[in-house]
Amino acid sequence: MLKKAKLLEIFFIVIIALAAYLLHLKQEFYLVHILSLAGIYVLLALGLNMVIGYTGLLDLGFIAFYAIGAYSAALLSSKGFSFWAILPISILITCAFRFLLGKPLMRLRGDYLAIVTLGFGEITRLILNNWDALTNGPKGLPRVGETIRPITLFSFHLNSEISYFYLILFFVAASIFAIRRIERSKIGRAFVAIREDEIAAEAMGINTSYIKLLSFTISAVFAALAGVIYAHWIGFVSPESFSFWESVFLVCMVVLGGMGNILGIIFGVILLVGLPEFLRITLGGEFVLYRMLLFGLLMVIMTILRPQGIIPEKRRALELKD
Amino acid sequence: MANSAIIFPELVNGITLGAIYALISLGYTMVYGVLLMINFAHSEIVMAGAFFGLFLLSFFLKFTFFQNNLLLLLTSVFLLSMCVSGILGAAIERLAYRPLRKTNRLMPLISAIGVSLFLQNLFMLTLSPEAKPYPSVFPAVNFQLGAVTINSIQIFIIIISILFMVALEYFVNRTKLGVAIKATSSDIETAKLMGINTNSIISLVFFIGAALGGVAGILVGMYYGSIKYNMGFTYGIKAFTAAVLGGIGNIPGAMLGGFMLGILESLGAAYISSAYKDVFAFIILILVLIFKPTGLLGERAQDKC
Amino acid sequence: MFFAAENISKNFEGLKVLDHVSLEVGEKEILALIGPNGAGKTTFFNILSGIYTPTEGKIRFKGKSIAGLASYQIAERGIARTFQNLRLFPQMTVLENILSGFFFKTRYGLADALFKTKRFKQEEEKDVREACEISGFIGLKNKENELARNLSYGEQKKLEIARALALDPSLLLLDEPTAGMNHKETENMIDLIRKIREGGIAVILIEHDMKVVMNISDRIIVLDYGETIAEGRPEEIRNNEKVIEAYLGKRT
Amino acid sequence: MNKFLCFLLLIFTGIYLNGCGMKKEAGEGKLVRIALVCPLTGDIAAMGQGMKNAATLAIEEANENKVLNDVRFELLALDDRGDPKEAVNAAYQIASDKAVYGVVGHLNSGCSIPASLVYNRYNIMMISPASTNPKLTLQGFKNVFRICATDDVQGSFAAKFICKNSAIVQVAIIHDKTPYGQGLAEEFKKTFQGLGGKILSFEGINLGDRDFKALLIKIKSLNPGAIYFGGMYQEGGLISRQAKELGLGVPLIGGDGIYTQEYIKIAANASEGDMATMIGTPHEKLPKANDFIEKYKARFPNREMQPYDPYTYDTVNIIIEAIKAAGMDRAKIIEQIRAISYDGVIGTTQFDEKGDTLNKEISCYFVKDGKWLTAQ
Repeated sequence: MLKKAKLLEIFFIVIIALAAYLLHLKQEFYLVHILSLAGIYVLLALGLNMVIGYTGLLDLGFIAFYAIGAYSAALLSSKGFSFWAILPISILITCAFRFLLGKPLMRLRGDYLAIVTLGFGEITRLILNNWDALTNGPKGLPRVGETIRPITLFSFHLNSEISYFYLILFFVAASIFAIRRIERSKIGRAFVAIREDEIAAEAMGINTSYIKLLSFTISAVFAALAGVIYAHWIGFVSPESFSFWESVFLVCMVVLGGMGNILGIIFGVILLVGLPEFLRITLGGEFVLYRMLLFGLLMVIMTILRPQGIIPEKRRALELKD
Repeated sequence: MANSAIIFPELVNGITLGAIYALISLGYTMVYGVLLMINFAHSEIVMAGAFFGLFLLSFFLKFTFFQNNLLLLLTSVFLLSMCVSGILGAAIERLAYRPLRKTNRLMPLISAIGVSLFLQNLFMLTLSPEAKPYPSVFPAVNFQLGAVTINSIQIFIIIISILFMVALEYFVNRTKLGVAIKATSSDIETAKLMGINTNSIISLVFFIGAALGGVAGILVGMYYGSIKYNMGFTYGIKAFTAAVLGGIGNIPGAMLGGFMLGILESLGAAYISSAYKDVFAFIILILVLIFKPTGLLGERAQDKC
Repeated sequence: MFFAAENISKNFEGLKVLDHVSLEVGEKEILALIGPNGAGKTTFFNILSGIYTPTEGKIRFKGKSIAGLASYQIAERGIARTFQNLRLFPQMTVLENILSGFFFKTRYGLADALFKTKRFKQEEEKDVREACEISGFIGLKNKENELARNLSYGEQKKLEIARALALDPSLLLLDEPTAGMNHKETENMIDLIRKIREGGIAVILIEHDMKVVMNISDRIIVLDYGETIAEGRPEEIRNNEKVIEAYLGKRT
Repeated sequence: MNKFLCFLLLIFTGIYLNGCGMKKEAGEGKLVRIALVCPLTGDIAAMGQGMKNAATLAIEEANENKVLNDVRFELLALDDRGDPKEAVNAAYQIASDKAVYGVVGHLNSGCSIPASLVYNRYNIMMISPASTNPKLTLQGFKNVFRICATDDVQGSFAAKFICKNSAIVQVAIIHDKTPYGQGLAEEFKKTFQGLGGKILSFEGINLGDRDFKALLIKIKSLNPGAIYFGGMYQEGGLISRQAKELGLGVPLIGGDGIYTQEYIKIAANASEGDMATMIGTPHEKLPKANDFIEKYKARFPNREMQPYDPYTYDTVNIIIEAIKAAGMDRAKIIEQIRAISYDGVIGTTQFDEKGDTLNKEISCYFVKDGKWLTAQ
């Protein structure tokens, strides 16, 4: 059974890759671009899901770490580092921030934690906007005369839209793979136990503050990954891209799609990123104006009628050993 | 650089700002007291209140009768706008929070964020994405009290806020309904057993909080001169900070927190940096929540687990 | 002594909930903690399991002080508990609930999980095997892959004990294990507790059902208003006037 | 899960077929699209909506006058919400649309710069009517133009104007930290100090702030003769209004970002005497400009003209002009624009090596009785 499911997934990824290639051949760059964008959001949503979906911590400032990833990449790239060198450095930097900022928060109750993370998110944005010496303020990075170097892979320059899409697809697949493994280990079970009942989890010998911090820190890996790719892909970062409502947008994806379920998350992203773009083409620009209104309404309705999301979490049956 | 040309006007500005924060934070603190939830959508009620006030003001100002009678104009604008905001607040509770009362605490918060997103976009789409200028009803007159200059709008805002806060204190402590609110706040189950209709009390709390938030919205419009669909967020988060600073769930605490935050922010903007002025509020919020989550006047030592 | 709590006091906002309560448990002993509602029994459990820190008093377990340790550290040292109102992980399967108790004993890290190392496979396999053993022992065989919330009430109670047993404790704290059970389920539970004791585990239980208490306890301690009012073997407690008064006084 | 994957596949096929459908439409040939990308929603939507009106007007005229036989021009107005990510999305949408031959936009420099990378990759020309960040044209792209002067020209013009025409020697500067606002403010500062004036303070604010009282109290204590503001009308209007309420009755001087009727609406009476610089010759002096205003009023009777409307109008016409000369060839159109000399409503536009306009004339305007009037 397991094998079959895996084959199906690989088959599906290949289909997406092929379809994207067809779009590329037909010069539908916009659709390829939207696919890449959805990929970035999947990375972010996967990271956020680790905190909200598995561990049950509502994080309203997740976008700040995406910003740290993107900014550190832009800074390093203009200093001459290559993408492959930046990737681990940025991830490390982002995780270090996440760890240090997260450490004092682990004692806080859920709703307070949400508000404090919101505060961190806004402080980060204000610092990006005001610390001109480092971040160049609202003017964004790279500065005049600097550029973000293109990504090279085996002396092959990634510069077309489709190559970025493949890069993103690769990282999305790798992330899903890694998250599955974590999910199916004692660490993943500890995350969920904390979400289900923190006091009981602690009574079962789980060091909840430590595990929560672990979840918090691991999630930053995906934020950093998304940030680094974004900076290289778009070639420009500025504070407008990292507002509070962007964090809310992400929370929306996770909640609507299905907390704790990877397929649900992907579905949430498609619903919130892909569908509006799809409708923009078919129904015209007017619809796009109403999308945030609709998402807000959907969030309320879903929490009341179907709090588990469109595709709810499903616990995997373990193979029994008697 | 304790320059009196700066420090006194900044203090007056801080107190005015603080009065507005205090009014808004009452809504957060009362709701938290009763339901232990952060009413994230309260900030949008402030925004909505400001818009209701704007409509009423522009409508009434068409009549010469009101133009000549400032007191009557303000009374009717404030009362009507309070009613509408209050109903909006109670309606949000009824539709978006009440069905979630039995779930874990994050669900109402997520729902509240949804409401917030919805209301902001509703106002943006139906009215305008642009800032709307607020009519100035007051002649800006400066008064000199010793070394302190204070203008008519500032006096008005401070008086109105204090009036409402005193009225609320009186209502909560001295009336039967107020005592019922207090009882519900201290233990909702016991209050139910005592025969209090806790659902109506909760609606009432939302109504009062929202009505005061609506008043604050109008005051913001009057003080700063323009309002906008996304103005609520900043005031909301700062008022929440004020509530936390004073001790969430505690009405006098919210007032104290509001005034402190207003003054801190005003002085911080003047002496440290105006670009970072919003950062101060967030830093206070984070520090208080981490190191003294009970706030300055908070009683709740530990939550029941 | 195997386990000893001395002069435990706890104040909540000036209110004295426990006042110098002491208790000792020997190895493989079953001790019952009884008393009217609000006597402070559950608070006492919360202190023993590290959820609250005592305002005053010492707790020694296997010769070492454990007062002030975090809840998870106490669990690691071998004191497991159940809760008065079920606190399972409802969205997790029965097996996963039991596996959560193996958390600190399972010897692999994040890297092992990511790369599915040999150690990861061995440890996981061992854990699942042991968890299945526990579920068999407790009587939840063939329900391993059901979600905890889909179990019947009685089964959920059992699962909570199974989860506690996964910690491989030498002391088990049971908070009203038979509450809400019918006659037959209660009988089963009594057998189970005896079996657990025979496995070498000491038990402290809070219980309201006097039949159960008299039936299985070696010793009984009676609390009222946060104070110990009586202590002794079941037959001694049965006729203790103070105890009768405390109960009758409450039950008018 | 199988079901879900099938569902995903279905959606994907849907998008795919949809894309094909779009292509067919583009294949008709006679249709020429000119894209306009600017914020149609969000904080500065008023300016974006104005640009859309102006572009609509230009396109309608071109179709009516049959500038090119057998060619129907169409406006493709996209919203970037002032968000760089949305701007890039829009850029790709344009790049995928074979019928688009030119882009007018974007408004914010923060959007123009990342989007220009995309246009450059797909060899589509863009002319920004409003992005003033020098970096835009310093990237070395052959396809990027701008029709407005960079920040430096306006800031120094304002400084010179004040020194020459008023007795103001002390100025406090506020800017909104955007490339535009801070650029203006820095140029003003440099020139003003060079001419012997004194800068009392130089402070940044955040876009979207509405409370400037604390800052203004401090500025008031310094006794400035004027406030120079680098930024847009929303913050500018509030600063002017709040300053006068605090008894700081000095004029506010700003750039083209405050030269709009919205500014006067927000600042109300406080705006009397405030000053703005604007790129281009005052329209009273240009017959074409008056003509444009008449037409605009007739077509959009209830709309106030926004500052970038004349630029947008000219930009669209420049693109049409280039298409007329070069035909339907994206590369040739770019070459054509490099060489163009166009007489429009803002004067004569020609581009230099980098793609910047050579038309650097600036005019000054004052608020009088609730209207912007040309300074004499």
